[in-house]
Amino acid sequence: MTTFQLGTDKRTTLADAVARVPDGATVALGGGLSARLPMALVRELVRQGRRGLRVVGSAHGMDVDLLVAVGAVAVSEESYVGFEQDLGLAPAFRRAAENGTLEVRESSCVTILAQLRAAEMGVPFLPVRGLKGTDLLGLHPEYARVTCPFTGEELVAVPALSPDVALIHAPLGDAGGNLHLDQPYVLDERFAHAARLVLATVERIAPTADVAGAGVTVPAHRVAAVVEAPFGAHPSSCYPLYAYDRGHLAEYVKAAATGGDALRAYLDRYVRPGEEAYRDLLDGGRLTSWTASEQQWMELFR
Amino acid sequence: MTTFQLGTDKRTTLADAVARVPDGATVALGGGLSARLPMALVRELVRQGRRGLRVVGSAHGMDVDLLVAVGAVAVSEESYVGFEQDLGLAPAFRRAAENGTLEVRESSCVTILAQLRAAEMGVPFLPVRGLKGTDLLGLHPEYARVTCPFTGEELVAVPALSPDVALIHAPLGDAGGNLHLDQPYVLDERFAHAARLVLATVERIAPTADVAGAGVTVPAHRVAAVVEAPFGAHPSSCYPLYAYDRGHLAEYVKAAATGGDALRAYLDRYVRPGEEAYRDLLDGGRLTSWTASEQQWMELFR
Amino acid sequence: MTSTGSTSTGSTATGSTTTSSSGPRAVTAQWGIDEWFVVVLARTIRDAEVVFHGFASPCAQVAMHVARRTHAPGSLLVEGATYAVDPMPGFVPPTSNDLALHRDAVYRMRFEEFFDAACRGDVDRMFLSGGQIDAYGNTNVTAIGGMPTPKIKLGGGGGGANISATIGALTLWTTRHRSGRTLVESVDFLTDLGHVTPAGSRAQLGYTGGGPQWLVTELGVFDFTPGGRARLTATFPDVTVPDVERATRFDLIVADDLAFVPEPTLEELGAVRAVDPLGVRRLEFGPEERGRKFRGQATTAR
Amino acid sequence: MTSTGSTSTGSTATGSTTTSSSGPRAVTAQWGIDEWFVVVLARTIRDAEVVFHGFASPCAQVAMHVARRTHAPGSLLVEGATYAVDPMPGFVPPTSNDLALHRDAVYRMRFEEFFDAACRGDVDRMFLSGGQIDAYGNTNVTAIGGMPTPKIKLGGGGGGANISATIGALTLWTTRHRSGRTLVESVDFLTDLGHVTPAGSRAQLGYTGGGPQWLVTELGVFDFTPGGRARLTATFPDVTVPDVERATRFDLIVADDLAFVPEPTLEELGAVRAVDPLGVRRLEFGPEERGRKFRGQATTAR
Repeated sequence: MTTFQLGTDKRTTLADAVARVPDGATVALGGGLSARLPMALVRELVRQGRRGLRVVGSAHGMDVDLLVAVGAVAVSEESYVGFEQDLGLAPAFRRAAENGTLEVRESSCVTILAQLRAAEMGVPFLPVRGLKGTDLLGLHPEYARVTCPFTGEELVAVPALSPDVALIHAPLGDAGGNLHLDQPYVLDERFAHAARLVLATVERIAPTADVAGAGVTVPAHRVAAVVEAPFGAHPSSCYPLYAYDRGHLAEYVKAAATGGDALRAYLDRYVRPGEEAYRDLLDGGRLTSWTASEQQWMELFR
Repeated sequence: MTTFQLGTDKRTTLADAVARVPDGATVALGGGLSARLPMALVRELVRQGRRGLRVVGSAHGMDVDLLVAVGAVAVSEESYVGFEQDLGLAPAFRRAAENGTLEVRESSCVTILAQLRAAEMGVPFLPVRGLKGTDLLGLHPEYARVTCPFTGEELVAVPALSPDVALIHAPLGDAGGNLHLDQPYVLDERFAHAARLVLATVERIAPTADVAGAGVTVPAHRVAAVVEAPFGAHPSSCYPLYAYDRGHLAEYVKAAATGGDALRAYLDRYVRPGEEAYRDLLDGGRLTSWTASEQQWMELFR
Repeated sequence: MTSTGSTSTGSTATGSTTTSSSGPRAVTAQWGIDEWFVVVLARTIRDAEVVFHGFASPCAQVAMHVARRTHAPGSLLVEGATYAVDPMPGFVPPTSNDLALHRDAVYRMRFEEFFDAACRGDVDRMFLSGGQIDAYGNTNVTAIGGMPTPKIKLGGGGGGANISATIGALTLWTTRHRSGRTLVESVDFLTDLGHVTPAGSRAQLGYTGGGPQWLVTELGVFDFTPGGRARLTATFPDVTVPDVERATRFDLIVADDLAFVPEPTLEELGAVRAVDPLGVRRLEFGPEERGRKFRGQATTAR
Repeated sequence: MTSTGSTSTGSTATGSTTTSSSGPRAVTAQWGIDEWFVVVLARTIRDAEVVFHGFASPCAQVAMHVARRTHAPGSLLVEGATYAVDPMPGFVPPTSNDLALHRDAVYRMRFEEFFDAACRGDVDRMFLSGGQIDAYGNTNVTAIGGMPTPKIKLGGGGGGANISATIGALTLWTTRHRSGRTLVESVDFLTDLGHVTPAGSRAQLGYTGGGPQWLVTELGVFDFTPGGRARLTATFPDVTVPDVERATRFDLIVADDLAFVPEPTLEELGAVRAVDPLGVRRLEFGPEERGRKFRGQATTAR
């Protein structure tokens, strides 16, 4: 039986969509670094008190850190979690890794890509370049070796990875779940094809013709649920709509680094009350002002 | 050293581009069936008397058949060569296969895709689904078996395939070699990344901004030469410009099926005199009339 | 219902219908074998299936569109060779990679996207034909007389050698059963996988796809026994079991409840004619079959 | 040329220049260590190379754009985390996956397209940093104190564990050499591959990439010996060999022809300031380094 989603109207609420993510699920988070992270879905996971998640992907930021901060994550299999040179190490992620409450099976971009591709291609493993000689192998007893039958070369073999759920945020989508993304897609296309279930938020649900006109990046038949969630990637960017909210990210990083009451205050203010209340707290106009001029765009990063 | 092509002006003549294809080369032909076949490049290969080629790809038609008709091909590793139910079997291809002057190492779409992907991904082999139990294996002593280290399943392993040359025809390109294609891309993207050398013809060389506006499908850094060749896919289609020339294809199929003088007459009329003369023989207006109405489009297939 | 026999010269069955005296929703209708054949193929598609046809398959191609316009509106159709999803073509051209087959499609898969989906089990049904078909549903689309010395080199199998292993179910068809050369004891070359191959059964080969479910010929319809052999379950009304026996080179198993093929409905006939105004479906039939016309009290629903 | 020492509080080096008496094209210029450091990184790029930086790498990122605007206009630059090819950003934001980094790019690679190119050897140079770097150029960007019980969990390595094996050459850098904790005898966790790992040399591991070619620190520049060990070839003029020795935990090899790092040209300084008006390069330097200012008779060409 196909895993394609053949319905024509997949609109639902954030609560109902996220209810489909069970405790302990392997979750692929869309976007990358501080761009197009599925933050509305992540905040709803926090509100619903999800536990024991295994997060997989490439280079991420506040999405993973926030989930780790509330104790939702058992295992991180990302290739990077942090706030780059701008805001530094991921505070909750590093604390949990250092005190042993988070298992970090650090992965690497090509490796996680190969595992997703294996699932997408319907083969149980793929060979990958590199890794031999690195200590990443020690974090992955599940990897194996395979000898090329043609060259005799020994390569690392990695198993297919089908995330239980992929959470993707897109600037535009239709009721059927067709999603338009702007580049970089990061791993979102691969997640969409390799995952068992794709849940999407979009800035705006539009007529199908509009999404087709912009270009369908993830087709409806791969998407199980679509939720309209304006500013659903905030405080990460979601171009062409809004830029990175540096002030908010700094506020989060400070709260998470401090932990305890500071973190609770952040959660009480921004996460617990829900997305509508969240949006009321934002200065969305400032973040969408990047289009005015390059100077104004640059100012958002000072 | 990179195989990227870093020049900014790769315009050249058809003769000079095709001179870069040596006798005996492994050649990937772009497009598929009777759409967007690189016919101007193929005709120039005929004019230059190339010999001993190994053609690789998925489902093709007159491109392969014409090369086989003139004795340019030693080995065909396509997944199909023919003219579908419309015009039937590929006459030169079948004759050469039946009389033993052509070695047909028939491949299949997923297998050739896996071999190209291996080259593109920089690994020496990939496992593929299927094939076991089929007689295609007997045509490919170079395939091997690999046991999945995780599941114990035995799969067919296929070696990486880097075509020496990929020949691609696009409706639009710029002087640097950025190409815009319309879907289906068939294997052209994979060819462009897996091949050692990409030679392109385009209906029209346009400013880079125009190609970027239409969308770059194959980036300049993968393309070594670009030649402006209007009707360069004819008699196959090159949408959005022109449809399939059913009359011309039927004329070719008849000539090739008859062989001898009939084939020579076809070559003397359409191939030997060069592309400018070729275009003078076409009723281009009829083929571009498909846009007028669906009725008119349909008439082209009666 | 009456067979009108082979009286036509192969011209279009116009299918004029008149109101019958037996009730307001039963009318006298006429149809040709090409139309009925396509309807029978269409009926093998279940609603909410993901279905695919290969190139050079006009009857299957028309059948898929008929199914979507009649009993299987919730099926997802992947147009072979364009990989357009659920297009609504105004006509079916005689070549499969044509822009006419994209009409109104919101999404076009990439080549690799389709084949990956098929390999991982996300395609429920594929239509496959063959120059030879054996009792287990193995097909030969490579070479009559086998390789490397074919008596007749056929076009080739496209991707079937891979994806016949993994797709949920296969509908096989041929319009050349009566020739006595198509349903054979043993295929000269095994291109696409039936239930049991000389190398073992699907289970022994580790294949997840269900294999052939139906074999539709211009004489009748076969299903497959638990042991994987074709079993005649219905004939067209102008065909007798001895006719089928004469045309079949493997041991014919006949169902105890052998029946006539159910008649097409007016909706089905209307859909065939609307989908295929060019009559490309007839390209698959020899002149001796095209004359088979039928008349009956067709109803507006099956 | 004179070091002005640590006199600044870390504010922007404005780099005012005046006409020198020594000739019309030699002027007195001022620059900071951040600018000079970036210029030294830029000079490791050869013209007509394909170069890449990872995310969270402001100095490398600015350096690549400086190289393209000065001595290496023919290089092809892949912007880390957006995978835009040869963009001309108006400014470099402090986060790597930002639309500002696409400006004027005609093409954006997909995630997998870049990593495939890197794995198959089509990328000539990558910039890599690390919380720890050993004498062979192995780097640790995963965890100080090692895994699974890190003292400091760093962000992670992105794709380096794969592509450091295959990319043509690596330019390593750190701005934390003076700390004494960065250039170490042995990394606590080996994330990215230098010349020799505990599991063997690159040759023994079968890796085709050339490995570390340069190691640039805020104290000086290292190349690598034939045995693969870092060798000090130049220092900044305000740094002595004993300074470097004190900061380096592996056995320091010093080139016989140890020199001062060549001064930046006016073009180079101008390019740094034009590319990076926000000064994100300074995010990599501690406050004690940001004060290092230099003055010299800069020329208009190196």
